[in-house]
Amino acid sequence: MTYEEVIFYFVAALVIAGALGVVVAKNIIHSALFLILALMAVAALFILLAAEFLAIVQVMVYGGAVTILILFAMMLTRVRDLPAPRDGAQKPFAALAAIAFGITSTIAVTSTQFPGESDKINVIAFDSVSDALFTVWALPFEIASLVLIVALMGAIILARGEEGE
Amino acid sequence: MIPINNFLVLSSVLFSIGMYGVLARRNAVLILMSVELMLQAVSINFITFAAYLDPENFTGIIFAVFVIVIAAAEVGLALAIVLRLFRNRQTANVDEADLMKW
Amino acid sequence: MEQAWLIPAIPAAAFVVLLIAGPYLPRRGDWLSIAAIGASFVLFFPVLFDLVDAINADHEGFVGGVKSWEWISFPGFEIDLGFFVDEITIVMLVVVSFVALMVQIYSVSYMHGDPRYGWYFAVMSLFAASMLTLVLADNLLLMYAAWEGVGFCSFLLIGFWWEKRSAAEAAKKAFVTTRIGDVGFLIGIIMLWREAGTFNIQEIIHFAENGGYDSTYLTAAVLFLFMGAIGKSGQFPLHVWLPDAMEGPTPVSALIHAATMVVAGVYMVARMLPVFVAADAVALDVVTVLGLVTVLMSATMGLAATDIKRVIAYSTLNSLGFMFVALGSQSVTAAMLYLFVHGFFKSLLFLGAGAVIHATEKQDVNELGGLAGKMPVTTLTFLLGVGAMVGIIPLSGFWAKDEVLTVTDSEQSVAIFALVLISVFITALYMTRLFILTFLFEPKDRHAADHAHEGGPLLTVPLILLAIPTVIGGLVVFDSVGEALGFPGGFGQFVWLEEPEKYKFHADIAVMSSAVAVAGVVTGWIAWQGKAELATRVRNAMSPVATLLSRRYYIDDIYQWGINNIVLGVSTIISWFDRVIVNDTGVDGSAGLSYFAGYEIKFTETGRLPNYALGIAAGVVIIGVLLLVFEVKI
Amino acid sequence: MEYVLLSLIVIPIACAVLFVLVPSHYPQVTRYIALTGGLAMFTLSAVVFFVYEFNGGSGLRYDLQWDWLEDVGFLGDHGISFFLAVDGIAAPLVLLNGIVILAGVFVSWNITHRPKDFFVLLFLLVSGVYGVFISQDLFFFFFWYEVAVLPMYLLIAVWGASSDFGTFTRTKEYGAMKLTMMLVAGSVLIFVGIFATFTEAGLGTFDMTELRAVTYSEDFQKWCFPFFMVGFGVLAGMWPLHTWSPDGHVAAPTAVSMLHAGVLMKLGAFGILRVGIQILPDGAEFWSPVLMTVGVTGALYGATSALTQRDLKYMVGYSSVSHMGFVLMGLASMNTIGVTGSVLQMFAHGVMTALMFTNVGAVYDQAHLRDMTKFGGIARVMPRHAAFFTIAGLSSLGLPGLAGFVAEFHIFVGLFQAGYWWAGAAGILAAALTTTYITRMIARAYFGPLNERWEGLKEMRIGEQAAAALLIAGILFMGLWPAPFVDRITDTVQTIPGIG
Amino acid sequence: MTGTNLDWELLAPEFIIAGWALAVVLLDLFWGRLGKEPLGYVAAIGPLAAAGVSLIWVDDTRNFGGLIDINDYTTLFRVFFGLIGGFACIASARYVRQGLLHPGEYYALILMTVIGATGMAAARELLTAYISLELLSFSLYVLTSYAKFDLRSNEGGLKYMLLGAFSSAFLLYGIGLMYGVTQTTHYDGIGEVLSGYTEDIEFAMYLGLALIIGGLGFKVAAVPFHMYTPDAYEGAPLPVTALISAISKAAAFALMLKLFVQAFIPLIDDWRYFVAGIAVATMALGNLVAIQQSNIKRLLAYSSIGQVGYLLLGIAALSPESASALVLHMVGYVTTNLAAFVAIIVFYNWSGREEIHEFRGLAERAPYLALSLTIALFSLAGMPLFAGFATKFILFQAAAQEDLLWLAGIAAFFSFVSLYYYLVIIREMYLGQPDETTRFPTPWLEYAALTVLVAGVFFVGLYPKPLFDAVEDSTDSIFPPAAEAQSVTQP
Repeated sequence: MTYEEVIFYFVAALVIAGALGVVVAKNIIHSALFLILALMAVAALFILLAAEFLAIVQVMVYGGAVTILILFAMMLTRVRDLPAPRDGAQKPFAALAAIAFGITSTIAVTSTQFPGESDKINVIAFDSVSDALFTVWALPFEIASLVLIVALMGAIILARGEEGE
Repeated sequence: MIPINNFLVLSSVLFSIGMYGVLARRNAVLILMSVELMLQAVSINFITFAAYLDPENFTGIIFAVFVIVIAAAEVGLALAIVLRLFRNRQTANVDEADLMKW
Repeated sequence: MEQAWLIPAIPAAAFVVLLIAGPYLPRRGDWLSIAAIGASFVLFFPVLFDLVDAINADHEGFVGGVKSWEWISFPGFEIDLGFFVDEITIVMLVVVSFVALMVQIYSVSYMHGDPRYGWYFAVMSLFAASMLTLVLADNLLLMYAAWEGVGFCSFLLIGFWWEKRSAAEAAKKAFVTTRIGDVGFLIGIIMLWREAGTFNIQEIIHFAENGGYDSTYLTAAVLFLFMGAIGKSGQFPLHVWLPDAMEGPTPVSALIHAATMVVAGVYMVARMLPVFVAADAVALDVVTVLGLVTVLMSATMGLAATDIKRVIAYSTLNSLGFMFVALGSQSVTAAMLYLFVHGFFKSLLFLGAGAVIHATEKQDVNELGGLAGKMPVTTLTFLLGVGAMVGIIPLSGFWAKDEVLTVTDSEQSVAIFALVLISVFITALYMTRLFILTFLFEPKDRHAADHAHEGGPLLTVPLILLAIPTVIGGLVVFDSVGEALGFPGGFGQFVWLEEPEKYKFHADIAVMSSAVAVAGVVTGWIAWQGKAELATRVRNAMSPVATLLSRRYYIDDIYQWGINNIVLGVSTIISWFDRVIVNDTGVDGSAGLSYFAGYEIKFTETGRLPNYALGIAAGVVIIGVLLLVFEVKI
Repeated sequence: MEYVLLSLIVIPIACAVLFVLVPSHYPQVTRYIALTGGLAMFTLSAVVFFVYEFNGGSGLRYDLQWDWLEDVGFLGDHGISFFLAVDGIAAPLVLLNGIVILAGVFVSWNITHRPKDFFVLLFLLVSGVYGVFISQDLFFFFFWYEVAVLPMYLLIAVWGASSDFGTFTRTKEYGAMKLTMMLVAGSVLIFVGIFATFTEAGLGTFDMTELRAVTYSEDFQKWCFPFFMVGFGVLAGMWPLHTWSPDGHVAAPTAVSMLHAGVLMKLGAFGILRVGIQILPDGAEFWSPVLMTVGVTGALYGATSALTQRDLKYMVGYSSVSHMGFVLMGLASMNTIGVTGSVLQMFAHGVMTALMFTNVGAVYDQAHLRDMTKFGGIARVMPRHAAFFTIAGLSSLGLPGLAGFVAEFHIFVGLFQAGYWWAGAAGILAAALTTTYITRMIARAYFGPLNERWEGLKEMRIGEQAAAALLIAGILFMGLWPAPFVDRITDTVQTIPGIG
Repeated sequence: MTGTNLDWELLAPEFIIAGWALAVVLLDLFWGRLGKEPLGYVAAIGPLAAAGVSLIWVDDTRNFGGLIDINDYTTLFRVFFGLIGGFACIASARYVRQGLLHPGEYYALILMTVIGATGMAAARELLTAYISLELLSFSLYVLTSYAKFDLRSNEGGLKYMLLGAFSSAFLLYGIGLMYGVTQTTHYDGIGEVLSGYTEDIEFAMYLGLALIIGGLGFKVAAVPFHMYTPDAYEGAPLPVTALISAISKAAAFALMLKLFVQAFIPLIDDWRYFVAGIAVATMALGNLVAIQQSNIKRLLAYSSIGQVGYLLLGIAALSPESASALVLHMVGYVTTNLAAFVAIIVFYNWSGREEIHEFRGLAERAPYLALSLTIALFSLAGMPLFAGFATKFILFQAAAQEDLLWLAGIAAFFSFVSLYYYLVIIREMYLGQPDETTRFPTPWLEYAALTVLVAGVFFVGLYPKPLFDAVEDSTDSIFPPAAEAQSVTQP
């Protein structure tokens, strides 16, 4: 076991723990905190995968924006004042479906010999990513900007209070 | 060297956990968080494939960037809708939003 | 001769004119109808003379088409409309045209003042046209068509006074009952066609005589054919409609239900007799037996009937049975002879009865009586008719009956002969009864009798004209009479099946039958004279039998029961089945099933987001697993 | 001449468009347009029928072929073409349709509830019927087939009548819905059959003349034919899929019943012949005993059911089932005489049943009652009406000289020739049962003492009389002089392979 | 990717729409006097103009950066979606005036959906397709919840959004796996790899395929991924329902068709029966449950699920012939559906009702409206004279050609079932007695739009040749040349 693997297992454990925390925690604030843990751990994974750029994006977007947004939303919806939402009778089926999917996908990926498979993690240069993003992938980039505008517009319109509210 | 399967298995486990969260939890915000977990799994997958198998085109990296962007936007929009739900009926519990059925 | 088709065509044209323009014609066009049938009657003579000339020129017999038109034709199937005249045709033709003429003349007076006077004559014309077509048809299909046509006219005329419920019902009964027989007739026709490939009667006969048919097949075919005759000629077991048919105007009964239409069955069997002969013997046995049953049954029922027309109707059945017995004995001569004279004397009887009804407006013999003095012409002609029916020498009926008895004696077993003889006795008995109750002794209803008087000449002249052939018609059996008229010989020389039948006077049979007939008359006189004490006593003593007879052996009741409970029962069950099982269960049920399925399935749509998500997840997982399980090739 | 065929389809549609354009407060204008259109269609139908040229051979006359969709998708040259032609089978039916629609216009003269909409739908239906009879392209055949079914729902549901029979009720909505659903269910099967045939032929064309020329494998024919048989059979009132018919008639307004029983049901039988038998003769041969059995069952079953019906429309409806049973029997005989008889019966039943519905409608309009036991003696107040009904009944029971006899006789002969003794005998028996219920109806409703309640009834309207006269002319024409019909029909039937 | 051409002018129609969207927002912001209703008509100009502009590239075969095809397929859908967008704006105008806030953004979002949909149809690569799909979806999420104070709108939006995100995750996971086995996201690249696939990659490949089918199944609303549809349809403001039913479905099918044709066709024998099974389940459920509905929007939602089943037939029977048949039917269906919705919107604008029994007596109060709706419903049921018959016939026949006769038979059967519930609506309109007898006023512009759509329904139904030719040209352009050559040899 190389040191990389050790780090991997550690980070992976954090990811799983965080994720499990999100889905099982009774208190929603705890869930949110676990989410931050999981997201940060994933960012660490990205670094392991030599995708530092994405790790940064991850930390900035999720660690910053998304979690803050979620916490804000929870405060706005005063989740504390409400009785803890029970998890319904669907839980066993949920578990069943999730486990079935987990097993299936695990078997699938482990049974697959991906073509050109190597154990080497290739370092992808920062600048080549940015190059690609603004040349080859310029169009999705543009469209993504429209998506963001739509989301922004939608969020504002829907969230803002109207007269008489 | 970390075998590629480590990442892929992790991703599938993470995806399953997220899936469980969506299916089992009742709070809209929690469901949203679970979806985020699933999208994280997707990102891990993309990056893994890009890093191990596709260093020339690294489409996976690009894809992961967009996934993250979209996920963020999604959270923003979804929270706005949840907020609207809460304003209208004082609950964030998706179970109780069953005005329309059958 | 080629213009024989005009004989039915003229009345047919008259019908069309009357139907369209009738209400606008003077006298509603009765003269047109009479003129048409008169023309047909006149046209009969050239046809007859032509035929006689042909026979005299060639004693081998005359066979010839008169005229035929192609009606439907394509490879494998041809139907011609053709007319054909031979000796049998001629006999029937004269009866039909003459009696029809007489009856129509009679009707002018009888039907006078009826609101549907014009309609009556129109239908009478149609009937004449149909009946003449039936007689002249050279193929079975045209015959069938005319056969149905006369049946329909009969329906219309029985139901002429349809405001009476009983008339409407009787018309329906007559039509339906004869149609049942026609089912068999049509099947028989098609069966004969199937092998012979033609509907032409002569060709079928030729085909049958040359052994073209398998004998079992042919037997079945002719028995089906005979079903038609059973229905039309009122043979047991389809005889029930004829007595009820007396609901129609009396002239109609005289024409249709005595002289012409009802004998169509006899005529048809006579035409087709070579085919019957070619079939297994059982075919003719059936004809004989059914004829005999009818004879006995109708004769006994005639004893109990009280309606004057019904009694005559039973006597008609009786006579028809007689003719079939003759046919069953393979004697066209006897049957046609009887048919010939029967047409005259039976229509005479009916018209006489009509005169009585016209005069008294009663038709129950228990309310009549004592009319002899008031209506001498009627009484006398009626008496002649009765005599002919009973078979008193030398009236026409005697000769015909004698022929029948002779052939029965020679062709059939003694038992049958004996039964026929018994029927002669009973016939004499009830005919006597009828005459006594109607015309003699004290009137039961004095008021009616007082008002009775002889009708005008339009009523009496036809009676007299009909009485003439009734008296002398039988003499045609004698060669000398025939030769005097220009024929090759007597009736037997003229109409025969295999070889000319020379008339031989069988003294023993004549004596025997005359004795029986006279015995019947005498017995009847004793029983019903005066206050009919003997008859009443006998009736009281044998009341079950009397009831049986007056209830017509319960056959009508059985049929009615069968119709009500079986036919209509089945119909009700099927209607119920159709509505409840086929429709409400089968059709609506399957619709309901879809509806119910939709109702159940819609509850999968719970309205709860996590359930929806589960659906998506489950769907994906299932597709994934199945794809992996089925498609991965390890 | 080929444009005559085109105009047969175009005229009703053009009339329908005109109706839409005429403002609804001019009902009289609408009526006169309808009359003009009806007369035009009648005339052109008669022209098609009488000017029909005999040439044996391909059996098609006046063909007109316009490509509609070709060389796209799976379609080759002439993939789907607007292909019109008449043959000997279609010619009498075109005439029938002309007669019935003109009569239908006469009868509908007095419709006051939204006459405009009524005529739009009625004419649409007629165009569909014409289209089916003269289309030689399978796609358009089916197209027009559905067009003919389509307006039925509204025609019945809006202008129909609900009935209460004491133990059960039949609303017009129910009748309309059931009728539409069952007919469309039948077309599902036809749909499948068409797909299968087209695929199997592999020609890339729906041209029926070309599809007929293909020799299909026996197995294919065997499994495919039932789709056509049952699918078209529904519209032909094939037992046990007939229940839409009596209930539909009970609900439908007069003109719709006329067209429906008179023409529309023929489409089903025509479809079995045109598509089923002509394209898949071996399949037809194989299935003919089954078709025969259901035909016989239908004939007897319908007649027996009609025996106890008290509602006039039910009686006529069941009699239609019975008579369509004859049609199916004729088809199943698979020989020239039988099939000819079958087509003759389509015509005969068409005019006759239309006449019956004209009469039922006439009396119902006045009395608002159709229960024959409640009538009695109305021949006195409505003598012509009684006479017309009687003529229709007589044709129906097969009285020689009227159309019904000619047709039924051919069918029976065909059956006997084909060796179906039992079927022939059963058919003749069914005809005898017909006598029973027809005479029963006449005796009940028209004869007997006049019920005082009905003294106020008046004779049929002049329009209805005109309609009746027209239909009777049709009955007599075929009954007395069937040769024109038989010649035309056999001209084509003899060329159909598989029909002996 | 050197030598990539980035000819931005190829995207002119999208720029026009995007610019127009901005303009509409600004117009609303700075010139409020214009009013809510005219704004809709102004907004409609954008997509219509874009549709016109896109005709420049007819018969062209180019691509933008290897991401977007500019060929007949794209052109067809650009025009089509542009028209849908235009009609949606026009149909919305009065409705928005009566019941919605923020009209500028509303129209802008509609225009955005057009861009997203076009991108989905035009994409020749999964990332672009995905992003476009999200653009479309996001816009629709917002539009669905646009009636802010309507609980049902809110609820529908929530369900749509969360489930959409959930299913996107599946789709992405599937794309990821597919990317893993092929190292590319280009359709043709994927197709190339899959056509010579080895046992090594089978597992991930099939799982990826399943997930992609699932993800796209959600977008087209196939059973069992359909459950959000009725709620979203019912909740959304009426014009938005129309838009969802039209554009979202059409775009998803455009994407699916192109993806399956170019990428997954080597595996057709593997997925064919799964798609067929989904198709059967979809049409069964959609049509059977639709019978039970009392709300017209919900009924049309289920009916659209049923329609998806028919459309999936074209995917299951994938071939050049069935592809063109699929697109043909889709165009016909969407036109018809829009006509139905426009009629319902007009009715709703006037009466504020949307329950089926409330359509009672419409034929007397607004004959033209009732007639149009009847035509649309009959067309949906597949009755002749109208688009539904011809296109369904061709589609089912195309499936039958590919040995899926049984499936075509089932589809025909359920199309028969669907007739029932359409007739129920027609019955209400023509048989019911209206509560009030006042006539509806005549909204000329809406009626004009309705007339155009109904004319389209007739046109497709009576003379589909031009459209079918265009559709075939377009689908031919997405098939690899080899397949095209093959299709020529076939009759």
